[in-house]
Amino acid sequence: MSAAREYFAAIRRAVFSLADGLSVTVSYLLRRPVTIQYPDRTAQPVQRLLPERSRGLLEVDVERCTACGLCAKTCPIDCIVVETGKDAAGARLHTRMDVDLGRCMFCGLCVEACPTGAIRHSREFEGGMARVENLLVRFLDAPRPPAKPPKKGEEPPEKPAGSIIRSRLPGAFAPARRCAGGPDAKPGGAA
Amino acid sequence: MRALAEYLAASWQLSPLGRELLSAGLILLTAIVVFAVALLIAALLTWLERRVAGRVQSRVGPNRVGPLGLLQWLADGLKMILKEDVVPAAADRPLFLLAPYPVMIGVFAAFATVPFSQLLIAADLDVGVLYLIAVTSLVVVGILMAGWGSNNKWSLLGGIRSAAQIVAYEVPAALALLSVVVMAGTLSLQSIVAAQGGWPWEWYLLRTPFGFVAFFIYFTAAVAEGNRTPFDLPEAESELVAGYNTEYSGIRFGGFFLGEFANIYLMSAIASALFFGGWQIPGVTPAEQVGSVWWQALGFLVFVAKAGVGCLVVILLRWTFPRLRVDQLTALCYRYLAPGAFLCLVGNALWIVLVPAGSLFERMVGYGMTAVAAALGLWFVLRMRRHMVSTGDRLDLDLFARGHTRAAFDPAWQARAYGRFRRRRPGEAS
Amino acid sequence: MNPTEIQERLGQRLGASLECGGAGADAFVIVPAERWLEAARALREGEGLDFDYLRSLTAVDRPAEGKIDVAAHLFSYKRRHALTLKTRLDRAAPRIASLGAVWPAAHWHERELWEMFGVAIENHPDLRHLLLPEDWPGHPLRKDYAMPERYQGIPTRRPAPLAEPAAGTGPTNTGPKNPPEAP
Amino acid sequence: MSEIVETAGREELILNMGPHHPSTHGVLRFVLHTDGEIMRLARPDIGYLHRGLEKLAEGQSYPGYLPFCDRVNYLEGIFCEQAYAMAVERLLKIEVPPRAEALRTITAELNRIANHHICLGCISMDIGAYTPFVYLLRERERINDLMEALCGNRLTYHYLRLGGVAHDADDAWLKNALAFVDKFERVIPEFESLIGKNEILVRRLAGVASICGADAVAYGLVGPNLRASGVDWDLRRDAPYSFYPRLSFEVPVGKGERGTVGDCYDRFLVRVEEMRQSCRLVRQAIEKLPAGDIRAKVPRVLKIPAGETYACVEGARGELGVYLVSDGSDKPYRLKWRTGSFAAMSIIETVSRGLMIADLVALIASLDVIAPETDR
Repeated sequence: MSAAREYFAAIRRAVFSLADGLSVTVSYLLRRPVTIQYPDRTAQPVQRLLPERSRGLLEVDVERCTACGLCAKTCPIDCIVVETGKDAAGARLHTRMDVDLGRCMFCGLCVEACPTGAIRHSREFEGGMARVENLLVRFLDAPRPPAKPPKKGEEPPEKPAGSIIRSRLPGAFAPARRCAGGPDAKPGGAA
Repeated sequence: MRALAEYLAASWQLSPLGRELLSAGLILLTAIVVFAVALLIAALLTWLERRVAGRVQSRVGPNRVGPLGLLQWLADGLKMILKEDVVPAAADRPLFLLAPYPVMIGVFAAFATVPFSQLLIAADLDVGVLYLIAVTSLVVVGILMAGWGSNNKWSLLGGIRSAAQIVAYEVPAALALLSVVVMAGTLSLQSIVAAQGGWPWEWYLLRTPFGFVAFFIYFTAAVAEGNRTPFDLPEAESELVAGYNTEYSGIRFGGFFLGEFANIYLMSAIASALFFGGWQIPGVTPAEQVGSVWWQALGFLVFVAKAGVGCLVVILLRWTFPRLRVDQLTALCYRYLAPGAFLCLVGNALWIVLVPAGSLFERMVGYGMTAVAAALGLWFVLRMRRHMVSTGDRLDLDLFARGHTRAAFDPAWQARAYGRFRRRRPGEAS
Repeated sequence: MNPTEIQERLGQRLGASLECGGAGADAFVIVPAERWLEAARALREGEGLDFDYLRSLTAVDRPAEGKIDVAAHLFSYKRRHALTLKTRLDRAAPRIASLGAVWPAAHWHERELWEMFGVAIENHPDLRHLLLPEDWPGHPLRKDYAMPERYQGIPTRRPAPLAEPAAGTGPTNTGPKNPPEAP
Repeated sequence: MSEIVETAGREELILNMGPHHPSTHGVLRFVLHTDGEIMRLARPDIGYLHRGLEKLAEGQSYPGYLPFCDRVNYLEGIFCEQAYAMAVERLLKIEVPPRAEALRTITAELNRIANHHICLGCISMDIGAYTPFVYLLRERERINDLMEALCGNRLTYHYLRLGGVAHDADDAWLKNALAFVDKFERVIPEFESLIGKNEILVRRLAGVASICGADAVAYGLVGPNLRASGVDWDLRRDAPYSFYPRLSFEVPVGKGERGTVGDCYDRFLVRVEEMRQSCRLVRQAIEKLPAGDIRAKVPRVLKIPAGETYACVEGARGELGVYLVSDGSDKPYRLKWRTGSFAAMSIIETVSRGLMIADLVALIASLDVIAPETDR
């Protein structure tokens, strides 16, 4: 008798639990999808949808850099190289400021170490390249005297975030895309 | 079809040979039309499947090729045709190459007897139901060929699972169909449809309690025969990689794929014809339909809509349920479905004998069953509502919504950019 | 039971005075290598000890002392106390008995110990490489391990573009397009 | 079919499951000896994701190794960071400020929920239901957004620092976190309706691959897997650390509701319940969030006194331990990760005898093994 009861109880359980599951999925036919259609059907450029702290590709503002090399020392995987030299008059020259973004693991330790805010994370992330070597970014075009540590309240004006890396990795970023947002469709640029 | 051939032959005054040729040509033409229609249906079903799956999963689904992504199937088909048709070096070549054909033949040949409307049927066979059961069994041959011919162990396991499954589920499917045949007293699909009526209580589904149960048994068994979730063991992705079609690529894979989708429509169409009154329009008798093109067209639409709902349910099942295990699959068949189907057959047979046709009792049962079905539907809708309310989601009837947009995190973020990159001392607020 | 009591009781059972140390959860006992299995059994079955759970089994290479220290972190769910059982092996020919019979969990740890430190495990039923390929040379977690430059003809290091000297002056942007677009 | 071997008059089919197979999460291989669908032996072959994280530690500074911790297990970054940070802090004898401890707890519990999303989703996906996985990923996305807003990254958080945390959470973030918890607690019943109570799922999991408590302890299973086997043990409650002593929660234990204790369904249910408890914990920790510093004073160049310690936290897969040996320099002398997946993987060979192929898939998923954590 109990076997028969269990037989029918199993049928009842199966039918109702399956129907209940089905009611969940059917109800989703009548709810709005949560997808955000990256990259071209977002309200704004995706970079703007990221939170402030988002750790994107590194960029270095050489006009702020004092060439102290703390970032390179802190980097756990040695993806930053800072070199200095002397010019003819014997003054200190900043000769090299390279970041291998192909190696960078976006931990942010260099940014924390930097005393002047010269190295920082942008919110750019679309650095796709055909060859990984191309992600070696040289931020210094020519040797220049390193910046002086700024006095309080006299910090130099800051460049718009993302503008440096965009100019250093040309072609990596897609051209201005059609965004549902409209006029400010130029992602990440100086708005 | 034969009538048409004779009519044309008579009007064109053809010789006996000409008659034969004409008749053969017409058959060929019909076959091509049936094949094309089945292909088109299968292709559109792939679109439906992907859109429904998308929406069910809070996604959007294909929406880039053509309006609403409606041409996605064309792009996919083109892609499949252009892809290389790889044959593994160690495969049993002839078996491997031929395997998709039995699958496609098995499904597409069955379309010949689908009564799309009162007149729109390629061949209204006297043995329609038997023909259907017989010809769809061909699928298993193709899958076994694919499983063995691939010379891949996952494929072999898939093929063997499939054989066990399809052979097992033939039994309840056939018995459930026969319980309708008993009621109608004919094997011809058109006659079975004609024996029902347009109103729900005139359908075989709701005319007797046995028909109601038989429908669910048939539907379950048909899903199993079509290798659809929750019975998709032969191609169980997470277990057998892709089962019998692991080694297939290009258009040969497309053959299996289209066969599967055509099969969904086929099973829904059969269910619609046998249990849901097919093309019958409420309040319009078959005799009234014959003369009018408009009634015919409406009947066609009614049929397609009923079958379409069936397809939708099959698709939703796939995106809802996990799959059974091999032993549970056969246990379900032999412990629950097969005895149930047999009881339905016996029950319907007794019903015919004991309940006089057209009696008040029969009508009352019909009304009662309809009320029960409506109550179940209401329960289902209330459950849906409950889920939506409990998670705080809103009803959104825009079925083709393009998804969400998210506001920017903070429009003034750039103004604060410097502060956030400044090095912070321990304890300093960020 | 507090660590001192455990250490005392183990000493009693082994009939030897053992080198002990550490405090709280990091208390340890050092046993001679040849009494490793015996000590493990005593800890597993000893009255009031009941160390039923082998947390981890690993080693520390100390080339300066010519030793490899093996440490088994033990815990008892029943008594809720912890102990680290240690032994010191000769670095030149480290050998140790398998603890698999006491805690089945030890099997995999010992396979790792064997391939990473080269500690031979006695009576291990299935001593195969665990994490490394079967033909991998050397014992990577030893301090003097040098990574082979190539493995089966495949270089083991990735190219390091940073190693190249600065490319002088002028824009050296290297985008996917060549020549690079002007910024 | 050349590999059908005859052993003791019995034919066995040797199947290679992986390293690329839909249900081996990560890159992982099983060698199956089967008799038809029934398994005689399933032998895991690991190491495909071995990155030498223990060796790498020996060349890193103490703070510099923290970002690597996220890579030990990409699904529970916070726990790995916390275990490592606790080990270093214990050797340094630093007190972490209470606000930092509370923030560690909040992020850790969010991380636990996110991890269980993946686990439960994988269980349902591996037994054939794809949609629950997508729903859980959708919810997980909200956690990722929260973590990104707080830590800066969505997966490899690098949120903890030695002696505290990197960033403070502002009120807006805390409000968002509470909103997530509120919403998510209402999604769990829906998930249960969809799949958790689904008869097919129950039948696929209940009574399958039971691990008894004694075996679980002997093989060193930890966390939800251990609790599912009926062993009532949770480091958060039984060896309290961080902010947990000030929070109240329950520890779910497997009861063998529809099958036997320690079966796959118990492991499933324990995780569902843990997500509920994590929601409670997040809410309490936010309510009790103390004011104050988020980082203790730690010298810039860290030299740690010689010594050794074993620090462990209750990670999403259970006890996640770090055995840290210091020789007084600024680099770890030896670091060993004790991970839950390693133990879980080692028991598969024993448990899987006599199961069917489909059951093995459920077993792997329900043990929540993650290849990077096994291989390190």
